[in-house]
Amino acid sequence: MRNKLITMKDAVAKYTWDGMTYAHGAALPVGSDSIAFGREMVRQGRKDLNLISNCNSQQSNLLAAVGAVRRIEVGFAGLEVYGFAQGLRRAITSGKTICEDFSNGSIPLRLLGGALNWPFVPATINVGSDEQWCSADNPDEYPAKNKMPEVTDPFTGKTCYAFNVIKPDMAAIHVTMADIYGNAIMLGTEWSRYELSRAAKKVVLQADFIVDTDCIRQFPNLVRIPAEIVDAVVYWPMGVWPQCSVGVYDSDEEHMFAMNKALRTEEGTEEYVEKYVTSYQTREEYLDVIGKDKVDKLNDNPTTFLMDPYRKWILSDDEIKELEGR
Amino acid sequence: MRNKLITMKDAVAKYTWDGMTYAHGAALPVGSDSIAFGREMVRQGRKDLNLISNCNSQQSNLLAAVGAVRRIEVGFAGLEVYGFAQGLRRAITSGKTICEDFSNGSIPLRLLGGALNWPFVPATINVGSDEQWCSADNPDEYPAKNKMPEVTDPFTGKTCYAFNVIKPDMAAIHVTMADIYGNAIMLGTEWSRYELSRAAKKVVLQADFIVDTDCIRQFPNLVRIPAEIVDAVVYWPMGVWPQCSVGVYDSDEEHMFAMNKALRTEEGTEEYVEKYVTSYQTREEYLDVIGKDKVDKLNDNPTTFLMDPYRKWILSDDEIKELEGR
Amino acid sequence: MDYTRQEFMAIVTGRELKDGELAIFGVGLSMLAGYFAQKNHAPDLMAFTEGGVFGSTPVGGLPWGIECNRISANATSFTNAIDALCVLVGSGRCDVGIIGAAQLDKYGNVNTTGIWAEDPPWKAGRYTMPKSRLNGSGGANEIAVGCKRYIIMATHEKRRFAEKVDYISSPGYINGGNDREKYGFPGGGPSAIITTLGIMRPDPVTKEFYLESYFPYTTIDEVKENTGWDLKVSPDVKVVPEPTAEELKNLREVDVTGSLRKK
Amino acid sequence: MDYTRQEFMAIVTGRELKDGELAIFGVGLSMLAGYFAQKNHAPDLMAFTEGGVFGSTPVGGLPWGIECNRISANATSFTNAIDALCVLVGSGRCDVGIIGAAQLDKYGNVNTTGIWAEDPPWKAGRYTMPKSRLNGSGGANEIAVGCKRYIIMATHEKRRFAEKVDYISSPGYINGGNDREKYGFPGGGPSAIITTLGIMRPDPVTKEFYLESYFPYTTIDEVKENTGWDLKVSPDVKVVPEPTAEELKNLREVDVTGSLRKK
Repeated sequence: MRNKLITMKDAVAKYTWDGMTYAHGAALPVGSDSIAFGREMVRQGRKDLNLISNCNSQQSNLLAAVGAVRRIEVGFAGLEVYGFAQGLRRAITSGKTICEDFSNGSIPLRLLGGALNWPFVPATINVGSDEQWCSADNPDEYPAKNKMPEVTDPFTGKTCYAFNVIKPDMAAIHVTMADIYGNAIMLGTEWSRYELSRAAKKVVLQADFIVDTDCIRQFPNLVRIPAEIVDAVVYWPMGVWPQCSVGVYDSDEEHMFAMNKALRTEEGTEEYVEKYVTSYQTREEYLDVIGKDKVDKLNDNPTTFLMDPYRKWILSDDEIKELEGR
Repeated sequence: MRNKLITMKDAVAKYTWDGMTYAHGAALPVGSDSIAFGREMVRQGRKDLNLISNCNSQQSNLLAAVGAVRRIEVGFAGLEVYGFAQGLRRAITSGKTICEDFSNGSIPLRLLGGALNWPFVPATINVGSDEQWCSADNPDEYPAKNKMPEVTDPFTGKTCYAFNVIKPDMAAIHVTMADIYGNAIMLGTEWSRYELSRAAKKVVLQADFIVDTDCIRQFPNLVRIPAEIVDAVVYWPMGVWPQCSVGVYDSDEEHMFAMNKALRTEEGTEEYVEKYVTSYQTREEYLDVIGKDKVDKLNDNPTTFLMDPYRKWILSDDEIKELEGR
Repeated sequence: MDYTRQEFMAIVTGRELKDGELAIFGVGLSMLAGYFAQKNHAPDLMAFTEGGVFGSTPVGGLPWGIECNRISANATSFTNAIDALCVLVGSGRCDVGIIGAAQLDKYGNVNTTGIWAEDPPWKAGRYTMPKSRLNGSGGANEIAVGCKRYIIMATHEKRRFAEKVDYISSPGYINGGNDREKYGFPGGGPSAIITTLGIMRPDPVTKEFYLESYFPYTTIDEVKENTGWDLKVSPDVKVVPEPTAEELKNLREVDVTGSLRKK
Repeated sequence: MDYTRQEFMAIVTGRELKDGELAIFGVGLSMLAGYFAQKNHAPDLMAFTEGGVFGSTPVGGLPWGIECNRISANATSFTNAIDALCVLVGSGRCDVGIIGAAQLDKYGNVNTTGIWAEDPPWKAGRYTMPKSRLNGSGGANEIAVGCKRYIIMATHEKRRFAEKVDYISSPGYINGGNDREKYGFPGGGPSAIITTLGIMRPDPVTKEFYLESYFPYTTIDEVKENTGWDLKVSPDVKVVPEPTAEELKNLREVDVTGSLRKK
């Protein structure tokens, strides 16, 4: 098995391109998402993206705010208790971003259908709702006939409905731990990360910790994303900030609100990007941008005990630097 | 949450009946299956069963050998390296048991379809094979039209195929650990136990160990079968014998062969039942039937380290007796 | 008794949940109502979120999301979206859910996707961008389709209570009557709309929501004035019993950060 | 050189596997061939079983099954049947698989389900019980449908090598030509039949298997005599190079219990 540890910069340069169908994963708007990966995409100026977001998160909010999103498929476009996602909302309302609405259950089912290479997925949800009848891709047709078309159940002859499947070009998936080969452990809800890892043509992991493979062999049932389907592994501590990584750090309430407020306007977005996206070069500088006190505070939360069984296998920053880019 | 720990005898009496659609789970013919539960079904004389066996195991082999199986749906009818399942083979060849063949991938997909309450499951496997054209339920029709009927892909207009879904009346599922509420952890391949736990109308767990709920809260990502969907929990050590429970005990090579040989004939089956099915009343007597030396030997194997992280939460036999039947 | 209208709404919603039921809670108000029920009168209420977070109770305040650390700290199982929303909810297995609404109509359809300045899509015959873009259905669509029954919670304001919603994000009874059957929904539909003013129930035949009871601090006229359709009133209309001291105590122990106490 | 025919067959099968490929192995012979390749010339061959057991190498002897302790002791991931067989194999993602055959035919169709005394179902027009009931397809159907290519291993005996199999458990090229396209199979079909006597390959157009090369200890005539259809022979037919000492050593390190050495 090959060492797949590479730098964030290299990962974004190699696995993303303008116009691609990019999926991020993504445990809901406040949880584990590969947000640092999204920041790097902004740094490298990616644009014209077709975004697959089971849920919006601060990553899609940011990418939409900077105008990088041509189209988004989404089940939920908000930030839960933090309100509407102002960057995404502005992009949709201004017509910059086309938004094709589904629900939180149908996006992962369509990813599963992609993973299974099915022609379609039976639809028993979203039917009879405007998720079925409104299509941003075909706005002139209401009710839309082809977003969730009819299919006849061959066993009963009844009319049913179907979803199309999703196969993203690439998925950047946040995981709690990975080894250098790409065996990954997630703590907290998987949300749709399992389906995403199988539906995407390429998979890049963003990990809070790099662990020795002995950890993987001790807990193989936790390894829901095996090395066999992973193309690259990026180590990026606090990479979900300002959202939370269950077992590791909490969400940063203050920054969640401030970031969302900033993304509401073009000016605010520019300022935000300058301050929190293009302001660092290294992981150390990134942590400085967050601030040491803040980092410590967020790492002291009621879920940290969930990491206890794995701590002894965590590689040090120096060991990781040694392995990166080999 | 309710204590669901009950005795094996009560579990079989309460959750099984003649003529039912019974599913057992089941990590392949040599791995984790609720075999002790099947022995108890034989003890209580269950018959006329419609069996859902992703794979045959020594449980379906035994149930078929005693003539308790009216019909079986199966993906694989053998015992891997241990050869043909002689009890099941005899039941099928003699016409006692109708066997509807699928494959190891299509049975769990059909269970998933049942879990999702779908009208059908798109079939991209088993098509063009005699799994599609041969139907034991409709033997006069070859090629069978309705086992995996045509369905039109609404996106392309192409002809595709469909599986029907499975919703067993009850599933008896082997798990490595469970708490008294039914939160369960499996070590080793899940095989189709996740899908089975969701597709079945009732779920009974057969566990090697009963653990404190603190263990569950330490490893929630391992709890793929949560208490919310479980009806009863049965503690039965060595309950997969003579097959293996990964992380706990190895398969008993000698007994695997001997059992299979015995089930080849009616007389052998009678003798086997007398010696290994009706010969014990308690868990202690069951272990005596296997033999202490054998138990010790099987528990000393290269996977036992997989249990290490959980050992401190295992409840003692006395604690369990105290909780049973409350 | 000193309580806010939001608190009353949460308590009345909580009263709808029964011990031993399997329930799915969303974030915010609905979660507070649910955990209040668990604490107050339904200790064996089995709750999970659409993230597949099972068996937990919030720690340290109102969760920021259904996956956040406050709801993850003492979970007994973490699964995933398909498991929670499709396998347990969309399939028809879950007993009860609670959803919110930005806009709702007399047949219990819920809109959380957008508000149009002029003709909404169903009227315009085309899908234009909304004036005000909202969050989309999230997991509420699955709850609406699949839960055996579900409760809609909403602040009672005329602009929210429409004759017909601009966009059906989560289907209630659609155009009324047996319309749900057309789509084979396994769930029974909304059993109540609980607002800051009262409780509405669907007519058993037409499925149009009528006023069943109202809160002690309002009047039937005020409720009707704040409803965007010609609200029918039950001949047996009652006043909803005030929160008890015990109920308020239990709610506030759940709502430790006092998010419902802001007037 | 002292080796058994089973050992030669395993080595020749192993030679078909390339470094870096994603491969699925079944139990028994196919697993030995696969792990031999990993040990001998393809260290980065990524292997998993249909149980979703990833990254392991057998410990303590030939595994009894694809889920047993001998294959589970050093796994890096345990998932499940849908993941392995449907998501990774049936979808067309997996590079190569190896399956066995109780009976096979000139188009590479494999029967592992039953042998009929008289007319098999396709001839009889009805599905009667077989005289000899076999195991069924297991996961081989998914491998046959989905792997980019796969190898069939079988002891070369006339009764096994039929003009047409009694029952297609795992489809090869069905009736030949482009027949696989009818069903939209993502996989390319069987790339080789490797037997105890030689290697057969499919004709690029008709998909009928012909003899490409044979083992040093046999003859073309012997191969033809042991084949149930009129076997075509490549004009460039070759003799397969004997196992090297290195290959034998590596195979025997995998086959620690010597299951292939029984003559």
